[in-house]
Amino acid sequence: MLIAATTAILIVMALTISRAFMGPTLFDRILAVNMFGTKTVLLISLLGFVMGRPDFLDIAIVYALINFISVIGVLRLSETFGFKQNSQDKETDRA
Amino acid sequence: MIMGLYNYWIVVILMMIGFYIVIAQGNLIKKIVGLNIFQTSVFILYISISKVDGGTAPILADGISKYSNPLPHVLILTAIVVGLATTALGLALAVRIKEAYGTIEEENIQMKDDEEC
Amino acid sequence: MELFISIISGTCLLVGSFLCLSGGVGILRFPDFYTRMHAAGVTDTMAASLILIGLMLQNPDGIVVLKLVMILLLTLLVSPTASHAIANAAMKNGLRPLVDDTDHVDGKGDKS
Amino acid sequence: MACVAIAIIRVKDLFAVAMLSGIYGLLTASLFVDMDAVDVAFTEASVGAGISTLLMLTTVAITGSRDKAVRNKPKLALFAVTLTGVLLIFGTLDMPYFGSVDAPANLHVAPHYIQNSMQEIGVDNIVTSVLASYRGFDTFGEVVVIFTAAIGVLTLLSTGRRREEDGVVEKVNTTMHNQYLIIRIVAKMLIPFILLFALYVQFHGDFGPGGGFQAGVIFAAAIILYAMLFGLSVAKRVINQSVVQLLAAVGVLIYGSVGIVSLLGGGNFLDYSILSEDPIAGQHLGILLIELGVGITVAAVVIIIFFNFADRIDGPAPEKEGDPS
Repeated sequence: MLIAATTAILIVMALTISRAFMGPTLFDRILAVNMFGTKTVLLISLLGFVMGRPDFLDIAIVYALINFISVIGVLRLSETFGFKQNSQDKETDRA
Repeated sequence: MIMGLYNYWIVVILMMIGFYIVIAQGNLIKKIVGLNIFQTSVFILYISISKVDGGTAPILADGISKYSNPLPHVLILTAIVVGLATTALGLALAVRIKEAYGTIEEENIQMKDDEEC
Repeated sequence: MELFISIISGTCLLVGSFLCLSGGVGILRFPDFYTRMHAAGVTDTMAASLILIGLMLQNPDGIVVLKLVMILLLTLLVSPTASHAIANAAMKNGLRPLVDDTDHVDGKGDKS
Repeated sequence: MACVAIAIIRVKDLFAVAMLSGIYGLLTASLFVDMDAVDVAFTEASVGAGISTLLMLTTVAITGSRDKAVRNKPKLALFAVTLTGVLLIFGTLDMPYFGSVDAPANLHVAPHYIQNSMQEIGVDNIVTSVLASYRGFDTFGEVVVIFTAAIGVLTLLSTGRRREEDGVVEKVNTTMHNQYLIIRIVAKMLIPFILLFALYVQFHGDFGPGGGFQAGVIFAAAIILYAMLFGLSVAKRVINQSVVQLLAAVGVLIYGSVGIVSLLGGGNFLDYSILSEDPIAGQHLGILLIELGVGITVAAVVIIIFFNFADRIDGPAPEKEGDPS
């Protein structure tokens, strides 16, 4: 059962990566990165159980946190960024 | 038989991809990314050397006698953080170059230098 | 009782994996950004929580279950927020949802 | 992974490149977990996937995103790369097989660490005991390297202190508040948790994966999150820059002074058994102090680096009046 779940998650990760490659817009890529992060959290938890030492779940927690932080970072910066690309016609506010 | 070496091949392939990026791409940020890939491939090399069949993570627990080799883990752990520091330094240099030359493309930088000479 | 618990946990894991897979197919096949976001949302919340619950049932051990609960709470708190943020930013940057069923596949405000 | 790397070559948009490198970091970290290196995975997760991606994105935001399609001599480069690759693969033919127990790397000091560290150091996590005690001098060098990098970034990027008027800050604050209301509330819930978790990682490093390096990065990540959502100037008010710079030095000093104390006590440099009556307790104390020093330095350095980069987004020019629409 664990193996099945792990395989499924690996397949989904592959699909997500391909979306991140193709991603027509920037936001598709961000979405793919976000989803990839969640899947990694699941994968790490599952791997801990598969390897029989499930006391390493701290890593999964770190992943969840770091994933959130980097998504927020990407979004914040992408706004600054969109502002640069559109040559000031869409001013976004930033500190 | 020879498939037992696949970990090294993955490392070599990754390393060469990083190397190629560093050589062939003109953009400084891409060069730094390539450097990172190169660096990661070295990490994977060390960690894959330390892996022992049937061993588990080197944290002592009851009833487990076989652990992976902890020494490469230590080396790589510090190397990752140092890698972050060097990446930051490289990016800082890129920012300064951008401010001084107005571009981060290697060719344009050289062209500007030639003009000044 | 043992058997019962393991059956439940196995079912949770399987259903979670199925949801995961369907979400993965969805993120690849759906026509525009907002529908893809819906697919990602399914995997982020439902599949993740089912798999984590399945794991929790497998290991009735104090600290491990506690950590799994922590991961579950974090996922449930974080991923909707992240989705909201992404959608918000996409909307602000002028990416409109695909309303017509014309065969225009890409998002309209493509500026990546 | 190779696929991701190749994609990084091909994608022109640097923003996407930076994000792909984030995915690459996550993949590497999962690979490390798979190969039993939990501590390394911990570090790679927080560093490779989080902080370095953020720094990369910040730089891209500063320098602009388009990569020009000029290639110098791709043929020649490809040839050189292939040649080196083939030679390296030829070299691997003599290497020990993956996972073999009797590989040379696993024979010298590693069995000693695994078997004796419990008696000599008394710490569950062998990685921590090797890191902080057996190879403590090495780690000291690494910490100094990180500190030097922070000094380098400061010299390269630090801008003069920009005084911002309260009104501007207040205005930006309100507009941001409307835009990021939900994220802000969630972040307010999360940040204390992250800080607490960083402390847990810091002091739990003896028993499980974790330690000063990881804790420092996580701590800094929390503060970076705060800076991103509540504005850099607000964050700068909360966290005084000069205090952070002082702390970076203090961390290195803690590390060094532990070494000096053990030297004065009659032992070798960084020999913690001197620190207490009982050698094991001394080792515990020494490792704790040293991890603390490492954690403080790493956190302070990452904060310094990020703040200086983020400062540059506005450019070296003085504050532009934003007109939020």
